[in-house]
Amino acid sequence: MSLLQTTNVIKRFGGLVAVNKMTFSVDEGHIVSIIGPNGAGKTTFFNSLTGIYRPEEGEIMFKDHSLIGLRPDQVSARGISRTFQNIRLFGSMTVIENILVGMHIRLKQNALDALFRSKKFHAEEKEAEQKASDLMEYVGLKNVGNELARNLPYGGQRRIEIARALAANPTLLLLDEPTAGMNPNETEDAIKLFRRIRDEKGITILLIEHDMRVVMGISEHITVMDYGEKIAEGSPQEIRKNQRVIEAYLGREAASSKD
Amino acid sequence: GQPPAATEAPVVTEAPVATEAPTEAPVVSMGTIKIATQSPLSGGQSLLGVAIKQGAELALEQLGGELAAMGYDVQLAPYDDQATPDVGVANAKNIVADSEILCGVGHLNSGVMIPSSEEYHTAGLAFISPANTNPVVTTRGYLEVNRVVGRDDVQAPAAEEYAFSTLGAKSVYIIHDKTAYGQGVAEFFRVAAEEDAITVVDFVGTEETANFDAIVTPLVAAAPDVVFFAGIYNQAGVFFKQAREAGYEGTFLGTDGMDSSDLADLAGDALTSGGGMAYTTVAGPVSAYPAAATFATDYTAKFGAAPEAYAAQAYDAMGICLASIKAAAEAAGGTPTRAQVAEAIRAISYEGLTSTIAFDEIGDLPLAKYFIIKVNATSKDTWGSNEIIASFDLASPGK
Amino acid sequence: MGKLLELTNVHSYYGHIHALQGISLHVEEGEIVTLIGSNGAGKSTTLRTISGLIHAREGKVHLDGKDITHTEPHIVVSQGVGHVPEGRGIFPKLTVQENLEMGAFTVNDQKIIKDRLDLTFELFPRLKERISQFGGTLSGGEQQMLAIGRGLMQNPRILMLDEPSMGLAPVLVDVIFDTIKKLNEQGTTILLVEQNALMALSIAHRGYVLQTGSIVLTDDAAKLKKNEMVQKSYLGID
Amino acid sequence: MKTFFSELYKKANSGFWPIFITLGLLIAGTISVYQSPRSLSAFLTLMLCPLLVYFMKINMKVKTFIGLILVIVILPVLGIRNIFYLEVIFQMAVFAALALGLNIVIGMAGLLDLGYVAFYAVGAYTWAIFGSKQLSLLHSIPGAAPAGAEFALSPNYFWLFLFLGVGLAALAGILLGLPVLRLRGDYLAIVTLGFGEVIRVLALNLDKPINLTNGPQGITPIQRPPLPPEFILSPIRNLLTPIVGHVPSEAEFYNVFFYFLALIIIMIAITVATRLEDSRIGRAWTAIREDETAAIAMGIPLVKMKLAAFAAGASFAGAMGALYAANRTFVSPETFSFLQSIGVLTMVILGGLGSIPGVIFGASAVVILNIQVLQNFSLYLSELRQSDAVIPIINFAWKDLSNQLDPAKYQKLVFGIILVVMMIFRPSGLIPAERRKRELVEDKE
Amino acid sequence: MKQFTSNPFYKFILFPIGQIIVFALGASLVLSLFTVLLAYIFRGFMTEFDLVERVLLILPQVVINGLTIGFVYSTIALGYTMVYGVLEFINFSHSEIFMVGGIVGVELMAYFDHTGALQTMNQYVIIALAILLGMVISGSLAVTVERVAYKPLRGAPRLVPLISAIGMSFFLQDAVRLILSLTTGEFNVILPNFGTFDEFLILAVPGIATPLRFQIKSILLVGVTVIMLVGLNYLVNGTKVGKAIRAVAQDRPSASLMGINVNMIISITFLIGGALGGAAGVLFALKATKLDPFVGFFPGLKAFTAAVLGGIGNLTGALLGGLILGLLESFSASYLSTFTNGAFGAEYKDIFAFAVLILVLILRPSGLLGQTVGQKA
Ligand SMILES: Nc1ncnc2c1ncn2[C@@H]1O[C@H](COP(=O)(O)OP(=O)(O)OP(=O)(O)O)[C@@H](O)[C@H]1O
Ligand SMILES: Nc1ncnc2c1ncn2[C@@H]1O[C@H](COP(=O)(O)OP(=O)(O)OP(=O)(O)O)[C@@H](O)[C@H]1O
Ligand SMILES: [Mg+2]
Ligand SMILES: [Mg+2]
Repeated sequence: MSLLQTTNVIKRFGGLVAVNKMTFSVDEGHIVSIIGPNGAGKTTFFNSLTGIYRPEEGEIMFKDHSLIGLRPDQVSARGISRTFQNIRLFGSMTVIENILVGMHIRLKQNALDALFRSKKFHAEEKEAEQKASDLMEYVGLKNVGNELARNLPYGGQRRIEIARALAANPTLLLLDEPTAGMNPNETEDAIKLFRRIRDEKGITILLIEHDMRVVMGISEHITVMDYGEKIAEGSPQEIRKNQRVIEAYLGREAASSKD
Repeated sequence: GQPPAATEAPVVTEAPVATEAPTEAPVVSMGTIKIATQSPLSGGQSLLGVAIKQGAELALEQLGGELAAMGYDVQLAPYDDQATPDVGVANAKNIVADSEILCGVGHLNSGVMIPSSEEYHTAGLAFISPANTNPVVTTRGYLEVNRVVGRDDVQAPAAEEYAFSTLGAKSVYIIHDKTAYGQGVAEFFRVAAEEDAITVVDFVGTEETANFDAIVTPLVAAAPDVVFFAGIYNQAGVFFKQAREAGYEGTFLGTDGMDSSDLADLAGDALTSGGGMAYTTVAGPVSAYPAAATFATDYTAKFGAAPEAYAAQAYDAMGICLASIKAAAEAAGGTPTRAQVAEAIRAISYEGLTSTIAFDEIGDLPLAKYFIIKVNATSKDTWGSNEIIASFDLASPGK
Repeated sequence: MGKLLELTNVHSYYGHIHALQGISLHVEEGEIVTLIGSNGAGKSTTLRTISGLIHAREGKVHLDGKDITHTEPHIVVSQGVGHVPEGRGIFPKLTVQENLEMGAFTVNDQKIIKDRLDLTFELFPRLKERISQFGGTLSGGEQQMLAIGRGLMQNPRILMLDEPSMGLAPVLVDVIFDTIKKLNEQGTTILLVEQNALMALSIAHRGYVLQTGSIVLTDDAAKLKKNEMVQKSYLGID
Repeated sequence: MKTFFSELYKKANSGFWPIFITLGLLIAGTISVYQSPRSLSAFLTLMLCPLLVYFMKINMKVKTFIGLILVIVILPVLGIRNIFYLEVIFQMAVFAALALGLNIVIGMAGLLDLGYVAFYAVGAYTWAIFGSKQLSLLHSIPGAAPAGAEFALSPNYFWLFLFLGVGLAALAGILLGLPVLRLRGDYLAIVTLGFGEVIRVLALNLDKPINLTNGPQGITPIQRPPLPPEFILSPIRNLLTPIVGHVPSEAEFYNVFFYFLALIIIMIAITVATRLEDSRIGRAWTAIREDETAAIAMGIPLVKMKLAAFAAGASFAGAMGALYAANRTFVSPETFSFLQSIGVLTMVILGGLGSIPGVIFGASAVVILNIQVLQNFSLYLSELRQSDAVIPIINFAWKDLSNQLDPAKYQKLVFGIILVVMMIFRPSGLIPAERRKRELVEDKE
Repeated sequence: MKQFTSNPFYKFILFPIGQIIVFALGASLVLSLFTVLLAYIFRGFMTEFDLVERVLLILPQVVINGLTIGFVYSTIALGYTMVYGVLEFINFSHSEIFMVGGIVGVELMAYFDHTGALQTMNQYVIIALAILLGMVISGSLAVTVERVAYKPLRGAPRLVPLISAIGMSFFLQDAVRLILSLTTGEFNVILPNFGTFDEFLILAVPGIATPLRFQIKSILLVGVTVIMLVGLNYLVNGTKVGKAIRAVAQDRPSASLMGINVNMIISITFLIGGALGGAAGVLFALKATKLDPFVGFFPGLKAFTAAVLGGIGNLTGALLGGLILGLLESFSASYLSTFTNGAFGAEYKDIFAFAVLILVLILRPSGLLGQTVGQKA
């Protein structure tokens, strides 16, 4: 059964149709990729899913509930977390604080608990901090918990973004070009991380990437967009051979190179 | 060119000067006495506020000799109330905490005087106001609060009387500056006008100081006989000018807030054209007080500018402080307490520049002078050509 | 061929973070030189120090023999150093066209401007489609194209590119590298920072390897490509 | 030279030295203020103690103890000796509470509020209207109070209205917040500025059609809550009489009383602020401040959080407003001007945006500067002018100083210069927040 | 058509003037219609007089008043908006820059008065000289202030320069007062009387009972501001400097990488904003006839509000915002009392302006003409 199902989603900017009649689904427990040329509408599609944009037409169902009209925080509460293409960390908060912010919706404390420092509050804070440092380790960051997020190098910031997204215990994780700016070795690590997230935590992953090693390496299913529309769909093998995809996106060389 | 402080002060106090002061004995130091002033020394109203301070300063210099002769080092402690109640009150607390301060002169704004005097009252420190005309200043009946000027609930009806009887006004437009002073005056005027069945075309308050177009337009359309402005000259002057330019032909009327030669510079012809302009005041021009002639020259010599309104009153207020302290000191046979000074002030009869001053049981002048002045001046230099068309001694309405 | 650019023992800091710890390198006229290194090694910082966005606390930067260590960026740029920064630095409220024109701010020759504009649009037809869209609303890859295009518009003697392939679709990555090569053949010196070290080394003449703020290795590109350590750490070849 | 001082500092800040120095200063300060109650330098010395306590390496418990002794015993006693100090510390307390509230809105949630005194006004007028005779004057002309007007409520109701003030101010915060939450940054600033003006203009003008606020005349007298009963007061009075040298009057007791009330509110404010800050709510505020889009994508409900910040900030102002009205027994619209809002903002930023000890210190510093140092300085200069003093070297007699240069007239000028200079040399404030301190170091270069 | 729109004469002269006219007339018309409509609706409630007639009687004058002050606001607002656009902070001391310009201009005229030249020289030459001097002094002052009080603060947290600006504002008020009062203790500066500026141009319009009266100084004021607005428009949109200003506004490091001297551009921005403020000061002085060191505050506040209303950072927005605010003020001050039969009056005009501001911002969170081109997610 599909976890996320969109039907005919359309998002326009003025005259430009950035996402055009996207019908698309993600099965629970899968790693699914969206690829496509620059400006194809991938990020816009993500933004439509997460409530940052409200699509003009179409339906988005998540766990059999519609997401249309929900605010981003409500979408997040339903179990969808994301990272951003241009890193958007809380730069002058520490790494650990960033992750704690990610936990916001999972924490139960209210203002009164905070004011009176109830037992519940202490227990929860302690647990949250523990969980945050576990997460940091999980994504491969050590001993940087008290650094300001913006002082970390690019790759490190990408990892915090992922950890922050995981902190909300999502069912579905949306990653927008998570390995951009990473070198091949780091990319390898990231691939392993994504696999582990899916295998160990059972989180479904939807991914936008331009790095074919990632896309071809871990996706069960790939959707290709161009000019807002879905132009192809299938397994990595199918996509790699798809003539239209090669022309519009992969280029001859990449298509022929080993993964 | 100042007269040395010890010589011939132009003042005769109730108790004639200590003629039999021991001449040979060196003056024994009796300590310091301070007299505070509080008035806006900075900000938009500082012109008048500084005049109050300087009037008092001059008085201290010229009249402080007797106390000095008794061995006191008399000092001025000038405070800046910034025309704001909060600052005034804070300063007041500072003033009352200084035990060397035995008397005070201030404030300019009734809105500042009223809350500040609560502090003076609690601390028993006497203050003499040279400028506050709002009735509430004295109607609370505090021993420590006095004033050497008249009251708005007399002044404003006097202005109305002038409008009704002399000018024969049938309709009036009332505008005020949204201060405690301006609005107070305006309300008294309105009540009086309604009693005489004058039509009040509109009753407007405005904080605007520069561009009155929007107010003037309906005013000109309504064309009332008289426009009564309750506020301060530097707002009014601009307003008069713009109203005339826009075609208003009636008479402008105001109260003591208009009393500054700057008004003429600001408004120019607007004051004399059409129905002209007149104002009531509690502080007549220096020329109205024969005793004040030397004051004006001394003041100008010392401070480089002619005295603004209330400078002479501040001079008198300071004079009363000095005389009362002296009287109290003599009665007490040493440095007096504040209470003694406050009592002495109420008991005094003081020959001041502006009149012979004595206070009634709430600190008002039993008979205060009110003037109606018609403005003939169109510039600062001719301010002296204004005519006192009436002057009355009116009794204080009391509590 | 002289040393167009030379860094001697450069130390740069962000506050108390010692990002460059004594970098010495040079770029000769007509070369393509690449800097490789893992995240946080200091590649971007090196470029920023050269263009004057930050100033070295110690050491010297020379351009054509002239000391530019403490020169302000606009002067460095006007002396022929182009810098396409990491993170793109697009003017979000200028249109694509205006962004490109900004690139040519110091160029007065209208012909060059026109040529370069044509070149940019030829490379990235996508930009032409988006010509009057605001820079801030472009997609990530489109912004990258715009940043590179803007760098081209500067017509610099030496062009410094910070991860130009980031976020670009595979087809375009090829285009970018071809273009760099072509530009170089036409006489532009190139200093290239790339995560895609394999491709960078394929077109470069020489390369430097950075590790935590220091240069650990330098050699001809071809040789670096075969270096075991480089292969292992940066090319992802075990 | 520099190393010499830093060595000295290190030495002074290790072992028993800190306690020694701090206590020494405290005692010296106390004695000198006691001896010469009007000396500014003595008072400033004493006021340095809390700073020292804050910076020195001393056991937290000892710190708290010293601080409490100073705030609860020494200051009030010295205040009764010189009543002006009570005013100073009361104002410090009032503005510290305001600054703490504003700090929640600006420092934590990053919402620039330029009309903060509006909430202060709400609190003040709430008690002013009900705690005075105003209710029976609703149909009278402002200024002309007819005889026979009565207080509507017993002074005991003050306590109720203290809470009502808090509630109403918080409500006003929410009402203001609701329509404007979509606004970012400086749009919000101007709207809050407008809101501040609206409240002031309403206070100024709601004397008609019905006379709710008495317009520019302001409302007076306003009742004060009753003092604690005599059986508590009289032992205190007996105890204090020999110490302060006179029998403390009711007025003095009232000032102490209000000071303590203000202290309690500050304590609550500090507790609320710190506890909220390191909780999920505080983190959410910081996140919003940093990047709204990312924050909302992390599941933080923007509207709710921003409203919470507005309401929390406003409520302190409301409490202080009610307290202020009772202390002054007078309110008028002038107290709630735009400049006042700016003043509180200045305290927050001067002290250190986001830093709780910072904003308290900022508030104290500005109050002392404004009502004490500058006034004293100009009084001192004017004393010089009245004396025969001469500036040595250039042989300039103070007497000859032009009247136009009278320093008493230029307090604002000096204040302005201090602001600019402070910002240039300590942009992160006098006691920067830990977070900002880190940020700033990295921003340099 | 395309050819025509890219014609510089059209682009830099006709178009902006047209825009100003459209804004001015449009805003006036909308407000007038709205007011008259209200008057019709409430006609029955006023027994003593005919509300509609009352309204129509002074309507033309109210509109003229509103536009006149609106142009002043616009010109000051431009200074705020330019600085805001580039440095993203509210330059609180701009109101003092404005004040200084006005005072300098008036002092020049007073000097001419003193030497007697005032009566002999052509009145327009005098005004032109005064405006010029005001622009030069205010412009340089603004640049100096920037150098001294803001430049050292680049990179500091956002609110820091705001406080520095507030400090500057206090300082300038008192410093100007000090200078003015050095000789006599007097600090009001009063416009000397000369020329025919107070007179009215009377225009009888068929169909309207009362003829329209335009005061010469109002015409002058509007004329000069329009010229300046057009000039500014050209500078910002038609020259390289303008482009550089926009680039610096959006991304300083990137701008410097384009070869733009960021510090110089910031100085230029302050120079232009200051000069506009100075000119506005002189024009305002013509209208107000009296200035003092504290006169800047209210117009400054209004102008800033206008800048936000129009969409801060947007020059056209500042123009539109100023006009609307001026009109609103004029309408509310003139009519509120009539409509409510004295219960509410001119004293509510600012509330009115702020209420409209809030309303506009609720509907358009970035002001009338401000665009929200945020970073993408
Ligand atoms: N706010 C906007 N206004 C106008 N056009 C927009 C806006 N946002 C995006 N676009 C356009 O919509 C198209 C899709 O953008 P989107 O960011 O979704 O692309 P993408 O597939 O993520 O590309 P990339 O791989 O480069 O990140 C682009 O052409 C972009 O220019
Ligand atoms: N603005 C900044 N403030 C503080 N530290 C920074 C800043 N920018 C970079 N750094 C630090 O300086 C070091 C070098 O960073 P730099 O950006 O030069 O690395 P890089 O080699 O370009 O890495 P990447 O491949 O991730 O871009 C890193 O440790 C980084 O954390
Ligand atoms: Mg994208
Ligand atoms: Mg980098």
